[in-house]
Amino acid sequence: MNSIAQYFTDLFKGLSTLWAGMRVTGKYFFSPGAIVTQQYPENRKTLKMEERFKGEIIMPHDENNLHACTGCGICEINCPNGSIEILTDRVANAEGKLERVIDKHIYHLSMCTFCGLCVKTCPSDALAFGQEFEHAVFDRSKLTKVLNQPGSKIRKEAK
Amino acid sequence: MLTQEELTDIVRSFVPESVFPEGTQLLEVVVPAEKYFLLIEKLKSDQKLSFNYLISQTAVDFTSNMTVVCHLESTEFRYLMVVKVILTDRENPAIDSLTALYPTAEYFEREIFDLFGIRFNNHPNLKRLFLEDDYGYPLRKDFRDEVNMIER
Amino acid sequence: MMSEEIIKDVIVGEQEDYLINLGPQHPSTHGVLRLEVCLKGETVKYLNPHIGYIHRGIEKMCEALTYQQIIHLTDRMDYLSAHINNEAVSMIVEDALQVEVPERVKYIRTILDELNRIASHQLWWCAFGMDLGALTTFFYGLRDREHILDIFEESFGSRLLHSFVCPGGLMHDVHPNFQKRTKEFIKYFRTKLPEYDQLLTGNIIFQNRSKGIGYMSRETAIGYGVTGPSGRGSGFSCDVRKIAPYGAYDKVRFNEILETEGDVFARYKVRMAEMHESLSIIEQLIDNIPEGDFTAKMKPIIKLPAGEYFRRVETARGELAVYVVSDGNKTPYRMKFRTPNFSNLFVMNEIASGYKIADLIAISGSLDLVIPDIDR
Amino acid sequence: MSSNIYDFSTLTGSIHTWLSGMMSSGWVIFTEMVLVGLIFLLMYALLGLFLVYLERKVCAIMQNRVGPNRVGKWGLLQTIADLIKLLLKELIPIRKSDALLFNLAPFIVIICSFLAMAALPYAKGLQAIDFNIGVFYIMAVSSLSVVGILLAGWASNSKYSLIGAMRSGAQIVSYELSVGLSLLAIVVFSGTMQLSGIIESQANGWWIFKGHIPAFISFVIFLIASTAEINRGPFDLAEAESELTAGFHTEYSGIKFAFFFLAEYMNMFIVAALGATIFLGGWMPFHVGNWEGFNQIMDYIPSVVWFFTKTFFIILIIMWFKWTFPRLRIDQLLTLEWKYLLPISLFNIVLIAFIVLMGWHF
Repeated sequence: MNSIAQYFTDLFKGLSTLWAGMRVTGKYFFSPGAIVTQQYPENRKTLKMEERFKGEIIMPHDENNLHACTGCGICEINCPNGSIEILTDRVANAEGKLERVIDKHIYHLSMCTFCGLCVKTCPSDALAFGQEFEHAVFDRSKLTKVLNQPGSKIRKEAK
Repeated sequence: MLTQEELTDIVRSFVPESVFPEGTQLLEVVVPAEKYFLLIEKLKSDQKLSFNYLISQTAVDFTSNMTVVCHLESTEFRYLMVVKVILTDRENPAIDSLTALYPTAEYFEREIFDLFGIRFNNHPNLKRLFLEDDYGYPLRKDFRDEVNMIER
Repeated sequence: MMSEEIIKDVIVGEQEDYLINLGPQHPSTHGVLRLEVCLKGETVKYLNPHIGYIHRGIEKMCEALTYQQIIHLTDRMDYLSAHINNEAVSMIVEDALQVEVPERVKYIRTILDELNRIASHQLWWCAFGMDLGALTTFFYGLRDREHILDIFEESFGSRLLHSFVCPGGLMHDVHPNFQKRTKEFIKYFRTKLPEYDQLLTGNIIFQNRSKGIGYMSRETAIGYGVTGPSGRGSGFSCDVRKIAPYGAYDKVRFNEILETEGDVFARYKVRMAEMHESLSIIEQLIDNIPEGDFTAKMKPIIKLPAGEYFRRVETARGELAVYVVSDGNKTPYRMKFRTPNFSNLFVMNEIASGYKIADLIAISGSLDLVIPDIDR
Repeated sequence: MSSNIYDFSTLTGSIHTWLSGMMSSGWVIFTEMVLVGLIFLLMYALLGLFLVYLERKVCAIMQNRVGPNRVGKWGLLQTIADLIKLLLKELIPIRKSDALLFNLAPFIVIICSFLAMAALPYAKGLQAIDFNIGVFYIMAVSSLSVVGILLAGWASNSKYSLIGAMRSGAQIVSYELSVGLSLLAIVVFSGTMQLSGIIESQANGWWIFKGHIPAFISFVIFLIASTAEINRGPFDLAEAESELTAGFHTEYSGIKFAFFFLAEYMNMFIVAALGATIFLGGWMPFHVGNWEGFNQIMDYIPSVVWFFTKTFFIILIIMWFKWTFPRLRIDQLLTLEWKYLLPISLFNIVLIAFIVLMGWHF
């Protein structure tokens, strides 16, 4: 007799646990407001990345097309993946001395792991993280970027 | 709780030849290869120690020798001990397997065999774990791979 | 010709053995793990894990990188507890150089550890439900995990692999909103956890699927070195946070969750309880973050004194031990990661033999394997 | 009882007379068969596509997602796009598979579900063939699809497929009993196996209300057992995505896979329609005792609408099951059948027989 009672209590207990689960899914079925999906390409206009978002490495230029990179090469040394290459030139400055300036700051996005060491170690704060995240391209060579804009010069700090 | 000195004394009573290097972070003991299995068996079975948990087993290539390093813990008393064996034969290093004591050692040893080429005696299934059979032993310091390695 | 040879090589069992390859591409192996399973009917006779499909040689790569650069590689071992892995390497450097880390850093690191642990357990919960065929759990778990990832993104700029810890402290300070958003998350997640229980924990089908399955005794757990929630489900007290407290763990009160049944359900219960426990740890710390610097003073080039260093931390999956041999250079001479999943994987043959193939999926789900952590 | 104003027999009758005026009786029958076949084919495809769409939407909303929403308004054309994709896909032949059986299996599965559709009464007077053993016929035909599944698993030369097929065999053979017994309960109540007869007997109330608690128990058992019979979650062991990748149809591609997929959804429709017909009064409107006004209003809703509303109600319940519960293990599946469902339904039948004998039902 006891076992029969056990049989039915098991059965009803089991059914009630099933009902508890169905209540959860049922609740969400009738509350479409709980939908969390973002409609990505549609919301591009309003989509705002966090200000610290690590999208890519950029070199900020001001309105006079000046940047802060001295071409010291610390970022190149610190990069664990070899995704930064710096080509420097020696150019005579106003006093006629040869001075090192960057020719090209080459950044291989395809090899970058966004560890942030280059940005952190840069002594002149010339590098920063950009917010761009749509990096898909059809040609891998497009992922190799030159960070300093053509014709840009190093910003001379007022001493 | 036993102090470091007491632990040292107990280990020395098991294997008189054992050497205790100074100034190490954890208690370290260096034993000859032939006494290695014996020591760890005693460390595990001794009631006062019961080092029953093999945290990790690895090897280091010091170019002059190969060193097998075992980190042991006693889950009961929380002692930590490092057991080291120095294998001077770099060409054909071999050492006893701990598989009989710790099942997990089977896979640590396969990994060591895979990456260092150290052979383990009495190992039930000594096959390479990650790499292909003819790959070489990459964690040895003299390993060179012309294709995949970039020297900086 | 070629394929025949491979087939011959694979079949090592007896003639009547019914061998199937679970993986390397299989929905329930959560990565590229191959389990060579021998079946008798539906029952597993034995199984043989094959790994190495994503072996990247992280230990070898570490020998050519400086300690700051190694951090970003540890992210890619157990990517679900990336922050905790980072912390392990950072702490070993701090130990070796005997740098005193500011209190603020310790607090923040501990909070982030626990957030990372919750995020990892959430992902485990969704994937485990999905392994057992309850597909809806996947989306509920991910929905809630998104809140943690948003907190991460705001502070670190990345969601999963945030190399946020550096030797001596943090890369930069946390975002001003960090405290507020974390508290909001705790409040939110407290309301969602009962739903998890209703949907899966209490469910009679789920309980029948998980109770008494994949029994692992305490001796087996210790012998195979199964740590983390999987080991604690068998009564193996292996929480490094308790054994050797690091960060701010000595300043908070929390319980080490231990279950003694040793089956899949026990491991499940440990993880569910750990989520509650982690929430309470964060709650104790979040209001008391001291003001101060976010990093200790470190030299730009870190050279560890010659010697050997060993450090253990508790990741979401178990004990991560880092062993460094330094010869005084700026790169380590040898770096060994004792990763939790490596040991957790190989207990599979022991605990899954004799159960059904559907149980095998439940067992491998309950061990919560992350394959890159095994291969390294 | 007021006669139903939406009687399709007048429409079908007039088509019949119109055709009879044009050709001899043999040709009339032939033309009608072709017409009916075409209509069913069209309905089969459209319903299948709609069910796939419905399933994706329902599960999406349950999971806090949006579901398909790019192709067409609200994603309505998504499944059609999927169908075109499947049609264009390569049919991959499997090495060392039994080509004949491998290609035959999807047809067996789809023909079985197609056959079962013929006997369903969609509305008053809208039924392709009204057998006097309609319930029996649908039961027999729908359980034939297991042959197709077994063949698919066997011929694929894949271990996953074989395990899936064997599971499916064990599952369908055992759950067939419970489905049969739970339907038998209503057959006992109504005293006929003819589907139109069963519907007529529910004119003054559906069996789920008229048949006291035993009918309700039968209904629950029918829901569970039929979910198992059509291999849907939580009983989808034959496919068991996380264990067997896709079970018996792992190796199928393109349109052959689409056949399995479509048949699965149409089987769901068929059991839901059967449940609606037998327990919820089929196309009969909802009537309450003596509320003449209310009953009048209910009669104005076309019988097709009633039928599909009830069917989709049951389909929603079956989907709700799938998206909530974890999957059972094979031995638990059989335990559930042989230890719980079968004894309960046997006892239920005895109880119903007693009730009918005493004349306690309405």
